[in-house]
Amino acid sequence: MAAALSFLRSPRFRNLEFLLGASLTLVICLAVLFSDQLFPGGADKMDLMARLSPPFRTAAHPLGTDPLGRDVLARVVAGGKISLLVGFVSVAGAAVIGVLMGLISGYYRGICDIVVMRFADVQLALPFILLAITFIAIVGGSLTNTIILLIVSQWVQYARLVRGSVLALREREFILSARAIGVKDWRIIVQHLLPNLIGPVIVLLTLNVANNILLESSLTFLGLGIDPTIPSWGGMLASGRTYLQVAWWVSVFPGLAILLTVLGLNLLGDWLRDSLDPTGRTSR
Amino acid sequence: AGKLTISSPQDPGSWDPIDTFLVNWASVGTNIFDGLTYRGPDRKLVPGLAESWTEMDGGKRIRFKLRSGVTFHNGEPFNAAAVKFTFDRLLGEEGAKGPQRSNYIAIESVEVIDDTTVDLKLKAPDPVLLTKLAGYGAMIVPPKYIQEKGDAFFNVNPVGTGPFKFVSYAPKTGIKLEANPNYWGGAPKLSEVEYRFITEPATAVAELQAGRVDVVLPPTIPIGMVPVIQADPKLTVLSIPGPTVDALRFNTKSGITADPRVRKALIMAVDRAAIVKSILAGQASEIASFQGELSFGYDPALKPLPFDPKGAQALLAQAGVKPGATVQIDIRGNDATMNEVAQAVAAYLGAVGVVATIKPYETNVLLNDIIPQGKTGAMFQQKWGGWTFDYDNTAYAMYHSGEKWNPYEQDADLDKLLESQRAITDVAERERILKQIAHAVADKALEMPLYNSNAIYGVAKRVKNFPPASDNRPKLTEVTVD
Amino acid sequence: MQPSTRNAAPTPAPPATQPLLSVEGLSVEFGGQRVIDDLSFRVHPGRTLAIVGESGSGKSVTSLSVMRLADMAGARFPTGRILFQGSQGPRDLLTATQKEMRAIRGKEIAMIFQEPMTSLNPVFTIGDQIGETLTLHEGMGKAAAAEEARRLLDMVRLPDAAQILKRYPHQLSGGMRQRVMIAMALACRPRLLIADEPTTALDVTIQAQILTIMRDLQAELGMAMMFITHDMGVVAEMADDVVVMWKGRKVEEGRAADLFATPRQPYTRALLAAVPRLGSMAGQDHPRRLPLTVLDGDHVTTVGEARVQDTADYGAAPLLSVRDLSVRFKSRTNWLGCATHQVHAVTQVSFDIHPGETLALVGESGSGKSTIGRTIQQLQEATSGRISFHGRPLSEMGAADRNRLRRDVQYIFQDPFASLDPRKTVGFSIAEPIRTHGLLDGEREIRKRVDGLLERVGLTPAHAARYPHEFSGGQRQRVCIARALASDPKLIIADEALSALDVSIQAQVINLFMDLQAERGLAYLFISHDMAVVEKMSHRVAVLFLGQIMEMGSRRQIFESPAHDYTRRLLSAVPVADPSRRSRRALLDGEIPSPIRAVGDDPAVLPLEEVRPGHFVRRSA
Amino acid sequence: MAGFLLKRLIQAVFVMVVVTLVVSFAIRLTGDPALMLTQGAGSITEQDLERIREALGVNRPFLVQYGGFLTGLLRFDFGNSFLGGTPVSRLIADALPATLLLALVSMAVSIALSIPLGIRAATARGGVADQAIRILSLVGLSVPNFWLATMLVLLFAITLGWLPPSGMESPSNFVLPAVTMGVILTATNVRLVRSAMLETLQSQYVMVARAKGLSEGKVLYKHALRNCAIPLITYFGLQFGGLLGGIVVVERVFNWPGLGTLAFDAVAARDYPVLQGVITVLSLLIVGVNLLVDIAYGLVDPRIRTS
Ligand SMILES: Nc1ncnc2c1ncn2[C@@H]1O[C@H](COP(=O)(O)OP(=O)(O)OP(=O)(O)O)[C@@H](O)[C@H]1O
Ligand SMILES: Nc1ncnc2c1ncn2[C@@H]1O[C@H](COP(=O)(O)OP(=O)(O)OP(=O)(O)O)[C@@H](O)[C@H]1O
Ligand SMILES: [Mg+2]
Ligand SMILES: [Mg+2]
Repeated sequence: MAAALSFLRSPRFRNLEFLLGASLTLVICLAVLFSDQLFPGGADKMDLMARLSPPFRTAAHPLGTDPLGRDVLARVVAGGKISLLVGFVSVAGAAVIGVLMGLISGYYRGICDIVVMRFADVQLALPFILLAITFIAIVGGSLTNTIILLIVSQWVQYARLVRGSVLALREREFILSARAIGVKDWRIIVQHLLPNLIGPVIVLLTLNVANNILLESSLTFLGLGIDPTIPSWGGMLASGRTYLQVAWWVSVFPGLAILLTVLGLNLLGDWLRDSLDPTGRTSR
Repeated sequence: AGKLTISSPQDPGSWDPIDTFLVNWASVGTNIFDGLTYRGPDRKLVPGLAESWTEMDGGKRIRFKLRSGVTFHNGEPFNAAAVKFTFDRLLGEEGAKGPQRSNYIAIESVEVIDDTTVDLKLKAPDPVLLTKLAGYGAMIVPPKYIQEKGDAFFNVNPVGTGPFKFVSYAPKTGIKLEANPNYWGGAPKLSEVEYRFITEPATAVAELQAGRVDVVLPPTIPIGMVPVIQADPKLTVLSIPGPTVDALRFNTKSGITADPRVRKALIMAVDRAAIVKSILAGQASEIASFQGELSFGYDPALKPLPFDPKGAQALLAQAGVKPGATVQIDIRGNDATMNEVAQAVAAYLGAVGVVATIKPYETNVLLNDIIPQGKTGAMFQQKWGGWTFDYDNTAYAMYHSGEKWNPYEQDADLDKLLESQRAITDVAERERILKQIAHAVADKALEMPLYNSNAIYGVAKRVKNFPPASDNRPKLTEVTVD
Repeated sequence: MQPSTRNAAPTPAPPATQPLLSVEGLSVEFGGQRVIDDLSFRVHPGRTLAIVGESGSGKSVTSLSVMRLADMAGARFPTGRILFQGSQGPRDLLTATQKEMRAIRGKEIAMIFQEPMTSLNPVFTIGDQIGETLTLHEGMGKAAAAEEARRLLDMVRLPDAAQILKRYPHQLSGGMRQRVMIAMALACRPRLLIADEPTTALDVTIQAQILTIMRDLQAELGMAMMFITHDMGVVAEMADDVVVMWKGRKVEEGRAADLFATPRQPYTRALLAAVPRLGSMAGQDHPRRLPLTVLDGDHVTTVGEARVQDTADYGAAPLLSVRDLSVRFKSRTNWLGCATHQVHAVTQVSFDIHPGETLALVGESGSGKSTIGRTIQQLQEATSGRISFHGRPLSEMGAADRNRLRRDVQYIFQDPFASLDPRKTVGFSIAEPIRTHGLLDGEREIRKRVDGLLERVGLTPAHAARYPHEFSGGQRQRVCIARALASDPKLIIADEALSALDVSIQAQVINLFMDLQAERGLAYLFISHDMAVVEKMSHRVAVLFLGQIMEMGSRRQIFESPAHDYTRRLLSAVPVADPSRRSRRALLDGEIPSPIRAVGDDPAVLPLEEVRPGHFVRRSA
Repeated sequence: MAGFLLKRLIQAVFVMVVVTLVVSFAIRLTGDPALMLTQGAGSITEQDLERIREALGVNRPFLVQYGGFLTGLLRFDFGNSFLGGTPVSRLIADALPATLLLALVSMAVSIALSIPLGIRAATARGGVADQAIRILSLVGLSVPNFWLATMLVLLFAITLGWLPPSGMESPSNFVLPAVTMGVILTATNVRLVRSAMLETLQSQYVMVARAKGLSEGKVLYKHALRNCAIPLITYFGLQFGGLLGGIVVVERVFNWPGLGTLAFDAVAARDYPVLQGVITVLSLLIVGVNLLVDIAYGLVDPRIRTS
């Protein structure tokens, strides 16, 4: 125990962090990518006679079955596809738009800044869930729409974060000295500003992947989800909720999957931020 | 004596009988208001505020003899004038703003004969009218009170003649009632009733388990939680067939389901009995037409199509549907049970080579846009439950050309049948026609009938004599609590 | 103004009393890395021990170790003792618990830190922060503490002490804050005061004030002082005894007078040789490149040649000429966003720079030096006035010409670390001007050029792949110079380019600057507040005060016959690296006046008078 | 100050107008309230619907309706709910305190948890406590709120029977929802406090405070914390704004009669006036919170106050 503790304390833990994060993420991504091969046809195979059978009893259903008698393990693995897709694509979309907006508004100030910031105000005054129900009611619930919704409601976070960093960075001497040399604005933005503010953005990114996987489940909880035949962690979690007292495993295992993914991604994200910073000085 | 706490899933917003169509209004309203007639848990029509009635003019006039000595909770006397006021209001300007009016348009006028006698003059005979008088918009309201206090006040401070008097109402939270000792039907045994609005099923069940709620009204309790309540020694589940039926209806106009053989094949491909048994845990019964067995017009002789995947495949092949053909099933996104049922259906369809996708919609979008506009997938969920338990109410809306709920099918024969029974007051003849309609619909396979779900009440064992009404309108006069 | 010499006698010998603090064989490690090794020294009551050494030599770690504050940064102490004669008798501070140390800190040993701007907590009033120590250690009530705090502020000669107690740190100037820090440190009359570079961040005039105050208070309170600095001038002013540190070790120790007169160790000798001394160039018309004294193993040798730097070509037309330049900033605005107050950063400044010439801009902090530089570099819009290059006014140039100017004029910032992008290799940074202006095609060519530049500034091509944080401060400044040279400029604006460097490095970089000037006929606008360096480097000097030029002339004119009061004051405030010439200066009380004025209330601009050919002095009011 | 307030006011009006405009327009795309009201009615004719629309006033052009809404606002009149005709102002008056209270208590719980934990993590940077707190916060981040809520209800309300599972009659009702929200918020806040604290701990004045002999508690909680306040307050302010409209799910689970539920039900029922009213109040609240944040800046940071 003491040995383990002192190991945790050692500077090598940072590598451990990477190892842990990378292997978790890798295992999850591989499992999810090859879910079809791992469980051929398994995620959808229904057996109403074997519904809600508990976990750890049979080899056929190591994690039990859901209310339709489908294998929970297979569904958890297959469910990662949608969850990770929603998580990654929405975050990537929001980050790209937000970072761009933030860079422009922070660097050029003036009218761009005013427009973007007022947009942000409006966005902040619009509660997500209300936006979600209205949006889904208008356009219908689908994977694409869910992702668009998440992007629309989250780009502001990145824009604000980036704008703040840009405002601080743009007065820094290395930016000034690039300007003094006559470096073009877009080059300054791409080559100097972007690399220097990407750290916090990465952290926000990894946090938001988790957040968005969970939001997908909140949407399902509120009846605004996507096709329930396509397994997704959020969907399983939300629909398994009524079974918590009789069949905990239906929602606990997808929950665990989310937890492990979040852990892996965040460990990896923190490590990535640190390793992107050649000075190694950023606070972890 | 004692207090009963009831969980109801929704706040109707107004307690005025003419303002709403919500069944949750009726659960409460039935204990505050009375209609001229009354229909109890046994679904027999019995006298309410009217002691008796006679049909005249070939069904175009009904004369009611009113109960005397009845007063409203505010002391105002109940009499013929109140009846006239009620219906004038319902059919007049005030009623025009609300949805209830359309149910009573058969009434042409109300004529006061004397203080305790009143005539309803009808434009045409309405076989369901007497039933409709037992609830909703036909509840008798106090004229003076409403005229004095105004409509807005009445909305949130209802006064009726019923067994319980209104005490207080907190929007979105609950409504409290107390016993009306002067109730004409005998003073209720309870002294207080509180209805709490709890939307979230799991929360309602948790409150029930925690002993803070005595009764959970349908349709709250999800099937998945029935065993939880059954396992609790302090609780019990009362489950009786209700009016609600579920079907997956077909787009009969376009796509593969335009072919009746395909529709039949799809019905045969799905083991509905197994779905009822497992997913609905027996809290429903399989149906062959879009009505439950309590419905007027139900034909026990009509049997559901058998589960026959082989036959289904053969039919599909016959119709030229290749394996891998796709259908989309539109459902209400917040209907957890249908969510599972649709997935099971999709799995069964998959077994015969039809790939089904499910598209959840926000309920109101599905009901008010997708279905009426004919924008559904090949199949769409239809949930229906008329508190009148009359197949006409369902069939006319579902199958008559041009009806809101019937975006696809146009069948002159069916239209004629549907229209013909409406004018008939002969009960047996009407029933025959209704059965004929059901058979016609089944022949054409216009829908995949699924099940008639039970009304599931979660009740604490300390509650005695609770009448689990199938129409979700339990009258609490006889209920006691330990 | 003649410097009056204070008791020119050598400092008294250490008394035979017990040392107050005695550090014996101290080693300090951070995560296995030893940064202090076997360090021993003593501090006697009533005397000042100066610890000198280059940046990173372990001075701060030593002082923090005495306070046992280094623990919080993760320091470990494998060997040594720190014996302190406290009021409770002697004890080894290294064995004390943090709880015990808390009773000593602030009470018996107090400390002043380098950065007055960040040493005070910005969210508490001055009164609170001084009072806190008093309530903690002296158990005073709030009122008593406030009264005592006021007395302490009087003691450090802050005017209007009662007012200042209610103010917040940001409302005070750097000098005032440092005085508050001193007051705070002295609140409980500590036996030992540790001052870690207390004046490094301050202007010379303010530094002179602070040093005087500290010296007087030490005498008054009879406390011992451990004075940490890298400035030999300050050591000479303050110290009785000196410890010289190098790479975590003690190199030499002794009495200040002896050490300055006869440094024994080669390192000390090299260090002293590198110190620029004001007045060392007296009698010479041109700046001189001097050979460097360097440590070579155990010996000191001099390298490089001595050469007169007569590169300025006054015959040619001025490269840059600035006429009546004014720059103002909005300071306060009313609710419509219109300015009500303005910072008059630069007011009607005119000068020329000729090819091959170094013009120095000197002045205290906030006098507008950087603003002038930035305006020339087009980083800042001028409010009025004209800037022309080769006779062509900037205002008449098109975008392309203006951009070309960014090639011909290069800017070197004060902080070499801040002016290099931390996420780019220095190779990238040096190549950036070449790429930006498309000076060379092909990666190979660029690469070669970068390598050549690195070699020219004394680095190796291998350095190109490194990141800024992997260099020392001096190397980083060389990288910045290489970068500035990359586009083959005609004028380099060096904004405090030497201020952040150690003296020995500074000397090397000065020589580099001069060599480049000789080679390429570069002109410099040399912005500095360090008079000694300016004296060494520049051909002409302009003295700036509150955005206006007070005096301008050749180096010799300014340093040997300063005509303006302000110039003289500036010169007299510079500490002289010679204990035998300690001066007792007239204390300059008061602060630099604020350049912020209401709109419409423009400062009076008195005319410049030419007192000698080329020597201009602003007439005083 | 006057200028600042004026600017804020203009900003607030702008935000409110845009938000209500967007929401009012969008909600009208989602469906017809007349259809909603008549759902379940046997046969409804287009005439019936038109009558109901007329009564609700939704058959007029959108901009006329919106203009009516705005003029109503000037009289603090949000109109009446389509569902039962209760004045929207009354519904909001009932729901607003519920939401505000819950949000405040949750924030308080979260702040009370995250500040000591964040500070602990920052001071033990890289150590066991730090890692543990970081991992715990990640666990918190990966739990959906409704799930946590259900678990807490199962444990504390049903199994142990200590606390009521839902409703809002007594202080004990606050515990579960506030803890749920508090825990979820803490997961993010801890990280925030930690990184703000790490930065502050580098400052010289923290060293100075230690050199004075102050206890670690005073150094951290008095000197350092106050200086982290600006980023923290900014973030907490944003979070609070988000909370007001964002606790729909938790309100649902705990049957909390708050604004979120009100708005959610209003969208579901196409109850335009209620939704418009709620959104107006919410956006004003959020703008108000931002204003409070600005004022709080001045309170914690004299540099802002005095310039
Ligand atoms: N917290 C720390 N962790 C690791 N190394 C440290 C730490 N603090 C100081 N050092 C190292 O100890 C050495 C001595 O540093 P110190 O700050 O004492 O130098 P200094 O002489 O005060 O320099 P300067 O004049 O720049 O203040 C340096 O090499 C530095 O990198
Ligand atoms: N961007 C700006 N906005 C407002 N005021 C400014 C700005 N830049 C400089 N100032 C003010 O202009 C004055 C001159 O500043 P400048 O930086 O030129 O002084 P300096 O002589 O270079 O001082 P230092 O030696 O401290 O660098 C100062 O009072 C400063 O506060
Ligand atoms: Mg130091
Ligand atoms: Mg400057």
